[in-house]
Amino acid sequence: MSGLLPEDVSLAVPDIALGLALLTAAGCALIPRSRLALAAGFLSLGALTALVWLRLDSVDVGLAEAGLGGGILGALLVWLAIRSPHSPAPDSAETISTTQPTSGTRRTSRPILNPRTLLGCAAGAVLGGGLCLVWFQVLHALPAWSEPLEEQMETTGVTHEITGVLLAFRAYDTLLESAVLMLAGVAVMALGRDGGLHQLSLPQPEVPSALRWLVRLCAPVLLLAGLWLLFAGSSDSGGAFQSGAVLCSLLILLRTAHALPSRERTEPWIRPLLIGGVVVFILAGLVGPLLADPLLSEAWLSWQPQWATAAVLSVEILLTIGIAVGLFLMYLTLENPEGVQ
Amino acid sequence: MTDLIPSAVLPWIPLVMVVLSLAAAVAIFPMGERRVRLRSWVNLSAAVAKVLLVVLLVPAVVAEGTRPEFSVPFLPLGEGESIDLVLRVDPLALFFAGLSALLWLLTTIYAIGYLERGSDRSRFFGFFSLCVTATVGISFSGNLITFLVFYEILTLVTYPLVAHWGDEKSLRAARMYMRYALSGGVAVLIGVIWLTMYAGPVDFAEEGGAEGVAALAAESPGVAVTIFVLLVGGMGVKAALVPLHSWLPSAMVAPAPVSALLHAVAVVKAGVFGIVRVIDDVFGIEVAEELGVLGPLLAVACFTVLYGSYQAMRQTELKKRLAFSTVSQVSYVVVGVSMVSALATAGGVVHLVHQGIMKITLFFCAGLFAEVIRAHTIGELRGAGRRMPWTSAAFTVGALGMIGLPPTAGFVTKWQLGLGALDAGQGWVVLVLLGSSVLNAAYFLPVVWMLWFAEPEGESGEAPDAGASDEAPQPEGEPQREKEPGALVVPAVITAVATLAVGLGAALSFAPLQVAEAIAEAVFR
Amino acid sequence: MTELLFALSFLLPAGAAAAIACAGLLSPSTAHRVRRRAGLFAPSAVLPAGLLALSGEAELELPWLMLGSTAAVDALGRPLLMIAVLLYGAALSSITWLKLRDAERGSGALSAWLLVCFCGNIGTYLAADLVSFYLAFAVMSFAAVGLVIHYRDAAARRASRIYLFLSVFSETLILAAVVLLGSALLAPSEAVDPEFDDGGAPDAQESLLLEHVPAAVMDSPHTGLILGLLLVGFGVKAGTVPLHVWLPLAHPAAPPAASAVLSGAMVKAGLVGWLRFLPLGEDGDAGARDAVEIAAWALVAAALTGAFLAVLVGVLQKDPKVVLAYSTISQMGFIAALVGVGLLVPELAALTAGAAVAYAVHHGLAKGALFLGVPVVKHYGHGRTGVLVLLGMAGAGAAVAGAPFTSGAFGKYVSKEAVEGVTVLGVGLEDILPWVATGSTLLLLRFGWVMWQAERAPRRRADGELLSWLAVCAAGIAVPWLIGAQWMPEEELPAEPPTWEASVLWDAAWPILAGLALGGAVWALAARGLLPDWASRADGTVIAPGDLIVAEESLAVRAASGTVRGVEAAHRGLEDRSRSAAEALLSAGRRVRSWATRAETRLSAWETSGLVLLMVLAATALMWWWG
Amino acid sequence: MTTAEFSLAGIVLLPLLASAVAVLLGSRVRAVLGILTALLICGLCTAVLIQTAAGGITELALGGYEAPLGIRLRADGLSALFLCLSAVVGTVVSAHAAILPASAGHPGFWPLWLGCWSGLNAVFVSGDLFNTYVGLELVGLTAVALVALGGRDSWMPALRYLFVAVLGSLLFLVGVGLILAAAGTLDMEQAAQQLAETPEAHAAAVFALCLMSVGLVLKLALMPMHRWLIPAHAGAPGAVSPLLSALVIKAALFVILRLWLWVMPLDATTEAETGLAEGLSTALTALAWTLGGFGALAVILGSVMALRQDRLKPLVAYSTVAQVGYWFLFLPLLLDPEAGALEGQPGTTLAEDAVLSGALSGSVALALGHGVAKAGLFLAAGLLKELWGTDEIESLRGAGRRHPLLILSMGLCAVGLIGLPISLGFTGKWHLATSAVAAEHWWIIAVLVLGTLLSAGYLLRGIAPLLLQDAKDPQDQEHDAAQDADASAESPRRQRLAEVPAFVLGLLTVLTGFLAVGIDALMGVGAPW
Repeated sequence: MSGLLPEDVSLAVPDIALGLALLTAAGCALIPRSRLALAAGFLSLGALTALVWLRLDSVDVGLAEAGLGGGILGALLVWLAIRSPHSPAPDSAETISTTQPTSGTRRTSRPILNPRTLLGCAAGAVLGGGLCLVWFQVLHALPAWSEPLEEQMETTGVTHEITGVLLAFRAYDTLLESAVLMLAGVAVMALGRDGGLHQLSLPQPEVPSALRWLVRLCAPVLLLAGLWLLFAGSSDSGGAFQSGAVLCSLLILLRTAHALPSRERTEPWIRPLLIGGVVVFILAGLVGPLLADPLLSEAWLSWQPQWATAAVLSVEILLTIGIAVGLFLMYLTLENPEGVQ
Repeated sequence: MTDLIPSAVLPWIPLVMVVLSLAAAVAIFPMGERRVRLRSWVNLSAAVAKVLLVVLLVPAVVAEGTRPEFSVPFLPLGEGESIDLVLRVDPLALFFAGLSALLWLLTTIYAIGYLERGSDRSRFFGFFSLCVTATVGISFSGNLITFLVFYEILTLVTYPLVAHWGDEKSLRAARMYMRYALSGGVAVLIGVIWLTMYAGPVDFAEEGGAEGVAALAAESPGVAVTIFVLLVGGMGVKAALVPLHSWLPSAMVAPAPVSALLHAVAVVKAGVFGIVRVIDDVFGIEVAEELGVLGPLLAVACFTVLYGSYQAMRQTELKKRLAFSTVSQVSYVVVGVSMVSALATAGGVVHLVHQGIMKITLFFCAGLFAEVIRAHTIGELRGAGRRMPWTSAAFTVGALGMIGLPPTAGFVTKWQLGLGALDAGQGWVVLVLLGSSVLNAAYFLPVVWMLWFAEPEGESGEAPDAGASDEAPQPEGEPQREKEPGALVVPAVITAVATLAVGLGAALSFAPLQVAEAIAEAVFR
Repeated sequence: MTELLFALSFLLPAGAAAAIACAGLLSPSTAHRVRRRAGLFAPSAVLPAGLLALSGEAELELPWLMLGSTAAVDALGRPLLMIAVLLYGAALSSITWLKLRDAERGSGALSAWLLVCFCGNIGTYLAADLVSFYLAFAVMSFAAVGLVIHYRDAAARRASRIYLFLSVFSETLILAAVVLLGSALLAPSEAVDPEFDDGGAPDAQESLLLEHVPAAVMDSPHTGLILGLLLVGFGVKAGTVPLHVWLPLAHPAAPPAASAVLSGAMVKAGLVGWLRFLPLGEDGDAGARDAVEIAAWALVAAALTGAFLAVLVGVLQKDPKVVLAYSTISQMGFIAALVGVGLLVPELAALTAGAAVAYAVHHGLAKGALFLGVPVVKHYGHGRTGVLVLLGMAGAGAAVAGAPFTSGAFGKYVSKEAVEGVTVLGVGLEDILPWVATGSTLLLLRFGWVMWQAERAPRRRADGELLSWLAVCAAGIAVPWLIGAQWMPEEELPAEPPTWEASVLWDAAWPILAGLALGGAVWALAARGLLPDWASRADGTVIAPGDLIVAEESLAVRAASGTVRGVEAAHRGLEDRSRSAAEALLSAGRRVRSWATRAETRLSAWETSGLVLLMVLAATALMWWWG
Repeated sequence: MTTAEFSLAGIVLLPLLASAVAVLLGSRVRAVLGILTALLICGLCTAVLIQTAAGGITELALGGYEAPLGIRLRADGLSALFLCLSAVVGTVVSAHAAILPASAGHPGFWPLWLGCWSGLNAVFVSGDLFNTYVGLELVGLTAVALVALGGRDSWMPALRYLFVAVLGSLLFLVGVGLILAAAGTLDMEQAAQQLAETPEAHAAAVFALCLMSVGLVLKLALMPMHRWLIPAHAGAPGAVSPLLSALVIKAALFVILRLWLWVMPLDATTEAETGLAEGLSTALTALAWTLGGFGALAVILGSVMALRQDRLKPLVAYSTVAQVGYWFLFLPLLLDPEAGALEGQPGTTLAEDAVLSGALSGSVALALGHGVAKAGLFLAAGLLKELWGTDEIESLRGAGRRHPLLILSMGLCAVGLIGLPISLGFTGKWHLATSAVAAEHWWIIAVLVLGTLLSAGYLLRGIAPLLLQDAKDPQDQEHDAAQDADASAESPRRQRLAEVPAFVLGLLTVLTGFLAVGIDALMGVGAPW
């Protein structure tokens, strides 16, 4: 135990306060019966968690947490709260998470302490605990790539290591991951009505004017945050994924506030935006070998230092947009699963 | 004689023969239902070509001892070695191939007539050709793997034939057939696998079995016996050895040409042919004798001979009776090869052909009776002799052959087997043969009696010709002669004549008996 | 030339038969015409065989036929061939050389069957090797069914069924014997005979010749078995008691022409079989000799029983052809006794064989004449022709009875000489055999009586029926003498030819006189009504034709049904057993399936699937933990 | 960079590009693009195959960064075989989807399928564990989406599939993390080397293998974890089910083979001195036996369940469950030190390692054969469902009269699935059985026999009723047929054409049987021994 506490207890005071605040926020996020209160509680929890990460000197994680936990989840919860501000029904969570509940599992009322629920919880706990145990047991070897990483950073055209890994050394993985997101968007478009954009043409519930005001206030901030995350990516932590997530939350909020264009105006540009990143990424990867002398002497996804930065930057911008759009499409579909098709 | 076929071409002939009917099948499948003429033409020309090829091969293989061989690597065996698909022509192979080629031709003619107004004819003839492809493949197989491959193919391609009518009954029979045949196939497969693992890849060795097997038998007889049981048991399913025979009578629902082919050439014969190969060319008869497996096999075969006849006697339906008769007759082959005597082996081998010719005659006739006068049971055959004289005559010849009366082919077999049994010191087998003869007479003679000597039901009227004699009892009306379709009756008559010819000319060179004796001598060399 | 004759002997009849059969293909009227022509030609189809018989001994080898065939005309076959030609020719002409109106219905078919039988019959005489003999024997046996069933009435059907049954029985036994002999013939020649060693493969054709057979029977380790098979197998055909039952049924059922050849030629095939196969005059080791003796005594016993009992049964019959059939049985018993003696005493073998052949020749023709005479009496037995008919019938009857100056007397003389010195139950066989003639006389008297009483159906003109009968009668007088004098080899005849001195005449005459006396006595008794009713009104009901057949049939039926029931029960039991086993297997399978289905239904819930996954994970972890 | 090396990445990235581009295009043009891409993939695959067949392993360090920092693509014999499978089956199924757009369910099929294809190829050529994970994700997500294209009824199965895929991936990812921690590198080859050199890392590696195996087995639907597969494969559109069954689950199988044979220090287990600790070896053996046992269970119970199906597509899906079992039977052989029991015996000509390599190539041949045959069978079943509006076997009676080619192709595919000669299924069973005999593992033989007979049973049960003649008289039938033709939107000509791809697969099922020797030789390229 002694190892966990610093010598000077006073230094730990802010941390302890932070921890307590975190617990309070968690309580706020779980205990109240009003959805708005819950949403607020969760938002503050997100903010506090980001602070915790910052306190732990993990700026990138902090930013990601702020973007994802605060941004997307917050936006989702707000939207939920607006649509049905009453207390949650016991099975509402399931209604959200499943696209088509089977009639068999649906009952009018269910005891809270359902054996299945208990079993599920226990299983989750065991699984989580087991994995933690394993992780601690075997955690000793460090990645063997620290040295070559530093040696080869020169050639990547970016300065931050994580970005370097993401966009140069393991650009292939990044590409495939963004392809996963893109294809998720494509899937949503294929499955949803009107190419997944049906929700945009539906009438929106009224929102309180205060909220609309809040959104107008938040939107520029979120946009800025997203752009910062994107451009910081080349020199600092941050990058397309985080940025895309933040931008997606921006879109969600805008939708909440009726600030998005109609379906007809959205449709033409949404597909190119969705795929642009991946296409350009692959084409950029092909440029290297195609421009090499002799032809194809370079491997796939290798870019020359002279235009590496430009390539990486444009790929990242487009990827960000694609990711934001993809996430937003998914959100649109999940918004009202009953009405997608 | 080699001038007939240049030696460079010789190795390709087995392949050509297999491909010939395959090509016919491929050509027939896409043909429209109504292109009868084209289909028949393709069918017949392929069949005739095949017969010609066999005829060309006979002198080269039997007299001069050449062994045309074609092989292609099939299964890897590690270290760059492989088990090959081998097509090799030895006398036994040629013997069986000749039978199948000839009877294919006849059965094709018969089937063309039989299915004149049937449906799904392209499918039928396509699978028919495939069936023959498989049979030729089986006959030319140069090793167990090749044999197994074609054996399984045969199972598959006969399925649609058995199920041809497409009613519940056919399907049930076909399913039963499939169940039996596949189980047998699996047993053979395991036997082959086991043998290959312990004794290396085994080629059919004409003279006294494969060396590897002999070594295995000497080293671990238990394993060798088990493998033998697996192989023979698996093939025994197709050969309809007794506890494994039930599929055969129920497969009778198939169209008559199919039954004919099934019983005389393809399926059942493939089974016994396999047993002959296993005993004579894989294990070698001496090795098998030392292993002590021949005695039990002989007992099973003898029991099958008697049991099949007994069951045949109990049937009233003609085709079923014939089916059980097949069960009985085919086991003669096994009886022959499981006695250690060149005479007996020759008898068994020659029965491959003899039974084929005789049984196909009977089935042709049964089909004719069913088609022309709708007679399916023995009782319905009353007086059919007058109405369908050719058919009935052919049937009679076949039946007499089955009983084993001279000068039919059946007599030659029984003679040879009887001599062989005495030669091998198994005198009791003669008793079995005689018992089977008696039983055969007991169930075939009543049919013949019905055909010729029983009064047709409901027939009356005055005889149109020849004034009634005062001594003769009141003559029965002469029943109307039915029209016997030429395409059906000609093959039946040809096979009937062949039944006689084979028996009469048994001493001619290249007659089945002579070839069989040559094969048997090679086994005992 | 002989080759041609040999070929024609078989091919001409076969061709004629085929022509008659194939005529069915043509339109009815044409078919009738063709059949008619072929029928008219049919009697001449036997001529080549006749020429062959006349032209002396010959041999023909056909190595390509069957397993290598040989045909030969030898001393044994030649006389029989001759009478076969005569009988068949007469039979054929008697049914076909008639006016169309008088012809029997379906005479085409009858001719065809006769021709096929002829092929088979002369085949048995000519075949010189095992397989050909068997072939010919089988052809003859089975073709005869066509003769017996000709009228297709109930009696004919019954007779042919029983005949067929017995034929299959005899064929099977003979096949067994043939196979055993074949094995014996082929085996030693491979190993022992030095002749064949240098020649490479042994010559199957040579070793299967019939001439080696008697020796092979003696040398075989199964001598007794083979003898039994041969005696019973050929005994069916030769009408030996108790296998004779088909004769009294078949003869009356068949047309007279067919009966003539059945009785005259075909039953002789059994005799030929015996003569060719049995080890007559062969010497062997003691065991074989013992077996031969037992067989010989059995044969003699059966033969004598038949020779006398047939008379007793025969005289009680009403149908003339049944009476004749019993006469045949009796006469064949006589011949069989000769064979038995030959078997018993090797030294007498040649003599008895010759005697048997001589007797067979005479009996064949005489009996043939009697059978052919049955319709002749009916059609021509009145008026002017009546005298001729009476004379002919009386002559033939006298010959059968063995009256002096007839061929029968010659046969009896030869036979008596041959069996000199053999005693049965203390009585010399030469003293017993003449009583057979007494029996024959009685039977013939009965025959004459029955014929006399039969209705007449007069016909106007002489035609083939009458002429052929006359021809046979004439031949019956001439041919046996001719054969006896010219064709029989020296060693098979008694030392001196018969001289018609008084003692010989008396020897020939007293049995007949005894028979006549006995007949007269019976007639006298019957006329005074002193005979019991069943005897005086003998109409075949006291002892039905075929005597033993009733018992044998019921025995056979009972045995068969017993066997069937037993086998059936075993079968049923086995089937039940296997069905219950299959049922158990199926229900096990069903249980597995239903269990699997239940498990599957459980698994279809998400929770269960998840739980299973967790359990697998836990198990894996545990394995790792403890591993 | 040689052509082969270029192809190695191209085979992944070009379909992906096509997938992205397809999003922008109209449905007709998508099909054309799909076909073109398929042809392109075939070409690229041929390049890789040529290189591999010449005995060389194709390697490509992407971006010029060598492992451990960069990602290496690597194609050895195993990869080449699976690449070929995906190329062939993918092309044929694409052709089918192009001929009969209805069978694809939705135009969205094309980008999703091309993405899936790219993911499959990515898995097959990956030389990096994390990259494998990403590839599996790509495959899994697109597969889920493809299943969902089957309409509302297949959404629930799709969702379940999604859960399973994610859960499986997660377990795999944890395993990857463990190996990374233990070996310090994500590159498979290097990790294998590292693990072989550092015995203290073995515990982690074995545990990682356990987790990864369970995760992959979940994706592969091994017996007790198979329930998701039935509705998903049965409910997917006609052109999707073949892809799922033939290719998607093969990705997981491929990874399992890679892990067990290439990454794990199993060589050490067979040679005791440098090997795993006793306990770990036991654990690994136990795991192998568990999986082998599950395999046996799957073969038997899956077949039994298939026997009980009344509808064609679930029957085929259960057949997949049963066939999956075959691929695990060889695992216990792999770890049995006595596996070469027969190798030393006199009279046998078995080479060193022949048993293991035989077992491996047997399993691979079974998997490949299953790929081709199952694709054909599903394609035919899907087409029947498309044409007749149902896949209930009872209502499909007599379908054979109108679609003989289809039934023929089903029959040919059944040959492959039952494992009759000549087909890869037969080759596979032969190999597996010979290895089992040589190692004296008789239970494998028993399972093979039972599986063969049962599979014949259920396939016959599924196909035979189609051969029944309708009770109705022929004129009625023709009338009906005309009506049917009117009713269905597609022209009869197109329907006829749509039968061809299934037939091609059926033919391939049989013809590939002749390739056994070649497959064995290919398996030898880059084999772990």
